[in-house]
Amino acid sequence: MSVHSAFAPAGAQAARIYEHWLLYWYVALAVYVIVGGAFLYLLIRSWRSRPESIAEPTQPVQHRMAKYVGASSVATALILILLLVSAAITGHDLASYGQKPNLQINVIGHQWWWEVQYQNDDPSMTLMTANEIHIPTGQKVLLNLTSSDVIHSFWVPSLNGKRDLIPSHQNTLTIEADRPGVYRGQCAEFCGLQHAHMILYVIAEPPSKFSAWMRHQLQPAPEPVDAKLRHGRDVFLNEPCVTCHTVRGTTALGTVGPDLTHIADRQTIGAGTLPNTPGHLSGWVTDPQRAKPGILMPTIPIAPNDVQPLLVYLESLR
Amino acid sequence: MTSNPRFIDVADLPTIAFLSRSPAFWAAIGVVMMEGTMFSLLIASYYYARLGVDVWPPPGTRLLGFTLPTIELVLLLISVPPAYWSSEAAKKNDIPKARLHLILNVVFALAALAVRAYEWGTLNFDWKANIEASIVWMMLALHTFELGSGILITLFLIAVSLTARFNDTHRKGIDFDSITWYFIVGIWIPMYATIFIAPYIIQAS
Amino acid sequence: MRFAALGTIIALVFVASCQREQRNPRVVAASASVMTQLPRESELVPGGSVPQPRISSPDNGNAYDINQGQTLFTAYNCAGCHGGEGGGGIGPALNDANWIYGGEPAQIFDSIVRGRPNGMPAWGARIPKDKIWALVAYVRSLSGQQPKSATAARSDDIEPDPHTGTTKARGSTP
Amino acid sequence: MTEAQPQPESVAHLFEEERSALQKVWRNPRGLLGWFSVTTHQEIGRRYIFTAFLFLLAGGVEAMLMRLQLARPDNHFLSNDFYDQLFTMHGTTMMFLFAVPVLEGFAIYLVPLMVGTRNVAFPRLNAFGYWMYVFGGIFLYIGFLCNTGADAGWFAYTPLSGPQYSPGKRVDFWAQMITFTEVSALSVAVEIMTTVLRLRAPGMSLNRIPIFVWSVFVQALMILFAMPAIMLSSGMLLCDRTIGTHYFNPSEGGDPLLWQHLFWFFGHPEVYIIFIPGTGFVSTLITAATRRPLFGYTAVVLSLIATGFMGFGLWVHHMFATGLPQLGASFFSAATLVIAIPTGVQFFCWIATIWSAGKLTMNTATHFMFGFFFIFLAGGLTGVMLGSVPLDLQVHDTYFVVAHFHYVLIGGMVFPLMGAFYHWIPKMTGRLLNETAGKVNFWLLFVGFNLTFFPMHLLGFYGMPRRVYTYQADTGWGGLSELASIGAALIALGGLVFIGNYLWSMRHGIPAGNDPWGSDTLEWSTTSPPPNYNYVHLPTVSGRYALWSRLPDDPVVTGLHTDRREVLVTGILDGQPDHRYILPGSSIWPLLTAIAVAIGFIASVFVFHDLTYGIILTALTLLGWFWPRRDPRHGVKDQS
Repeated sequence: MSVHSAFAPAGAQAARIYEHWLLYWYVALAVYVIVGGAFLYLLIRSWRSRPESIAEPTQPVQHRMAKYVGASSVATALILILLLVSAAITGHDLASYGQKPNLQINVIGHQWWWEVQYQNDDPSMTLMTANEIHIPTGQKVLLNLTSSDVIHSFWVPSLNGKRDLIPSHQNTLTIEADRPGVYRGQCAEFCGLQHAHMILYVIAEPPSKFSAWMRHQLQPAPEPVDAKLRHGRDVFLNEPCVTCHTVRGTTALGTVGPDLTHIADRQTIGAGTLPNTPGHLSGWVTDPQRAKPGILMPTIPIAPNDVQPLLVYLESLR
Repeated sequence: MTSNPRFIDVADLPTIAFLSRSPAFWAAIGVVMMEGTMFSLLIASYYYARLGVDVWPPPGTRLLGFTLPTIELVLLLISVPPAYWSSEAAKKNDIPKARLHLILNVVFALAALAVRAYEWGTLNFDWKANIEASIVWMMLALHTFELGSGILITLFLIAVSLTARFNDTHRKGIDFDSITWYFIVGIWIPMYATIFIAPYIIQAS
Repeated sequence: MRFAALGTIIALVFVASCQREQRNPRVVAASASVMTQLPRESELVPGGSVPQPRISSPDNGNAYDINQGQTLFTAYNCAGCHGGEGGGGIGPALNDANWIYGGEPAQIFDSIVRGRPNGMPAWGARIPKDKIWALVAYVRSLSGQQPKSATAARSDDIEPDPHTGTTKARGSTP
Repeated sequence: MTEAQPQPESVAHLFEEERSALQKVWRNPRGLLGWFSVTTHQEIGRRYIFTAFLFLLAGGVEAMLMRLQLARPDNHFLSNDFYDQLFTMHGTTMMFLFAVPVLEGFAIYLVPLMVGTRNVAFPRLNAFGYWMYVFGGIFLYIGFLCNTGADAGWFAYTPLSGPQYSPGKRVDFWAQMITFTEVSALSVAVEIMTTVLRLRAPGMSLNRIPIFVWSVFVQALMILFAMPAIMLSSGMLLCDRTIGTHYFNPSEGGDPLLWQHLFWFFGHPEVYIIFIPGTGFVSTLITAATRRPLFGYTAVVLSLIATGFMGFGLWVHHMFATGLPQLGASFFSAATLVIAIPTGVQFFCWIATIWSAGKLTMNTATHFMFGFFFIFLAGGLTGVMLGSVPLDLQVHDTYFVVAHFHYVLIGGMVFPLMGAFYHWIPKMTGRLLNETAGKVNFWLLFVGFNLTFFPMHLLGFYGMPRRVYTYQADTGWGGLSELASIGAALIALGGLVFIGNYLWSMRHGIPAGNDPWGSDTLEWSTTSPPPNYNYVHLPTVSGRYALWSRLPDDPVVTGLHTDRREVLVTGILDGQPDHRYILPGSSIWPLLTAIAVAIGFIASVFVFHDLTYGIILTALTLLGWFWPRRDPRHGVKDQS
């Protein structure tokens, strides 16, 4: 079960924003109770007492009211200054959290999936994956955000606020998870037909587990070990799949769609559209437009006796 | 109105007034406010676009010469005093004088328009070249449209002033025309500076 | 209301072009049998000329499909040979009226599916048919053979401008 | 100026004579052609209001369809393609075709009555503006019915709305509709500004202008500065899409963010353009309900002006998530919070007014006024939350924002508008609306509204982005969404009661008389509905609350010609009579000009250069419009 709520912070930034939110919430509640209460009081007091004549309030009443309006206005200004200072401090804190990141990840928005590139000075250690971002807990992760088509917005509410992915702009966002867990995120800027299904998961793991995952992901896809898998691989390589997808270790080098080298390790298919189960995978491969109408992935007529081996092959890409 | 009469009789008041007393003036001000905002935002967009790229003008456009545009600007500026004199004459109900100045105004304006047309024809890029080209074309197109409408209104007023149907409304029309003309010329100054002069200053990054 | 009559008339005019905006991502079978009726590349056949079957693309004039074709044109790197917006390069230009193998939809379809000598690979096995039709629709739009109201005035990718070589990256923000 | 001596014996006779002369001069022409030639402000204002309510109905139906789709997770009631069109049409309809035009309609109807004149300053421009609005709306909806409904959201961010990612003509229709409605809004703004500045009744100095008039005056000024931004940017978008310019194309130096800056430079003031007349309604209703002067008139007026001014300094707070430099963000954050102060001042003045009065007429209008207080207060407070950059980054573009702006716009504008409707419809039609049905209407709307939109605050925090056509069951958003959909059904029911009440009351309602509320502004001194010339003798004003301070022997204006449409121009500051001003009569040319402009606009969507034909046609129709007539007294032109 994944966490997806600004009320359930799992990282320093989100926690800081949550604290800040509490201040705003209590202030707003107090103001609402006081001002709303005043209206309610007036409503009850004046109920069914029709004004009979037109009259100007007396001078003392006017003075009292003027004082009261003045005081309330000053109080409003003071409260706003308090809130503003709090916002500025929080903003400053959030910015300073972002310094000296331990890990840098490029996130590139596509209609409608997330391309994820783990940066490393050693080119053999750079890793391409999609729709799931594994991060080590307790470490600051700097995300370099950009887009290849339209504007998207990266938002994992339990970790931090959102930041837009804008073509030709380079934005950054730092996230940090306190504890292991799966944190759901979703594109927050309307980006076209499948904006609703542009979901990503941030999977926070203890550093040791994260490094193990990283090492495993850097491996190319395993060679098929039996005839059925080989059949499946051949289907994959001979059908149009390779035009768009990469499976490292094979001749599939397409870059239009997500990298599928370790597709079976991911929790979902189609950027969070479906859970990654054999049944859903089968449905997805044979008719992606059914679950996610409008995406670029076409419906490919695969011969019926080729489907099963292909699925088995994809399931083997761990 | 020192006493408390039952009536305020306005029958003796005039039926025409000029400048800020006239509703037409406020229509002109409304036009100036909205078009001024539009042109200002267009100019701001130009400099905003400049911030986004390394070299200016961006590849695809070249620096423009400013001899012809300066001549055009001078012609436009010369056309302003006749516009003023025509409105003054209209206020005094001196129609022949107003007409004379309207004609002077429109002659200079047409000359400026001709220079504009020639110079536009020699522009070395179209609107598809890059962002600068797009904005410059928009500026030229919108301002030339303004210029053209201003000239047409003036020609219309000249034509009416030659007929017997010229009435007070047209005197106010001349007033209105002069105010919008000041604006059309005035707004061209920053646009001229932006299109022709600024690229020399802001080309280095 | 008096507008009703006016509205109806205008509506009738527009209904004709409604199909232009249709977005049907699940077109599959429309082109299934097309391969068997492909036109010949040359009309010189033994026994005199055979009337050429004129197959119009199912995507003709549909804005969404032209757009899909445009996306795929970039995605499949067609521009690598044919130039951005079909301006030409290693491969022939696609935005003019010169067609080596014919400019009818079926002929373009055939060129993509089977490939052509001197470099054009056969994409028939690599691209599903409905996407090829989308490419056909787009390629035809490059030479103005699609309704102007259905084609994009420009793409957001780099124009094939000789002066422009690189993407001008904007300043990064914190 | 001369001071005539009262001549009691002949007054009644003169009065009748003048009335019949005015009736003749101000009569609206008959027949179909005549119907299209009307230029009186009551008729144009009523048409604006009626048309805007039709669009409200359309926008409401769109909203109901969306709530049906979102009531359950993984719902397949609507396709994603259609859903995208629906929410774009909903937002566009409500902002451009309902909210602004309906307020303009009220302003056009009420301002000349309230300032005591016979018509707006430029009646033909007024008619032209209305036709532009109607054509723009019809154009957009014909597109929608032909599957060419815009689908890039009401703020149509580039590059999604650009040529590459929005194929077809959908966004072009949208962008051009904007131009139509903006032309309309700008003409109304010029009207209102001039009418308020120069056509006020003698004695109505600046400090005696009714608050509602002040509010629409500030609105008009804001329109003049804000709308050009959207005309420019939608024009740029249209050029990008049709002739391949590069304003928003990053690869040729353009910038998608330029769109956002230009759009929100309009878009944020737009919110205040809608909200400020709302507060004007409230201030008027509160005076009528308490029968007391509004406490702190000067403070309220200054607040309106300050809000209008500051409204232009906050557009960037819609763009915090785009990664602006922190200093800039802080400035706009501060500006966002500061604008809460003038609104706060208005709230305190309203409280003080009711407090010092101690009594209230609890009619339907008052109900809606209190609905406004409770709803808008919440919307204002969530607005303050959105002003904080860190909080905004969490809830931006989520259902929290959806909740916020519905609290602000429905709370701040629709509830006062409903109150205003119940308040002024008796003036416009001569019949009171049914009070019982009115209260049922209020409670359905109030409860339905809160049920619909309050849960959305939570949905936002739970991570639900706006503009998703569906959501998965495991997100846990189902329950609250269902609640919201139930609330929406109540709102729809409230809407039906409202329509029913209106239709019933127009036939069977109690006759209103001149002044059913004992209100203070000038329009209540004339008949309901008012004659086309508003007042037989233009009134004079001797106090801020014109009717309350009126004495039986207060002077009226005489000496205006009754054989042509003539009004009195007065001084801007003090309202002293200045000169007489002849208004044009009925004319078909505004309609013809609007048709010419529409031809140009619509043709240019398909072939951009066809705009030229539109310009030529427009020039010809304008020639007809301004063609010098033989008779200088053009006010009495034929009344056929």
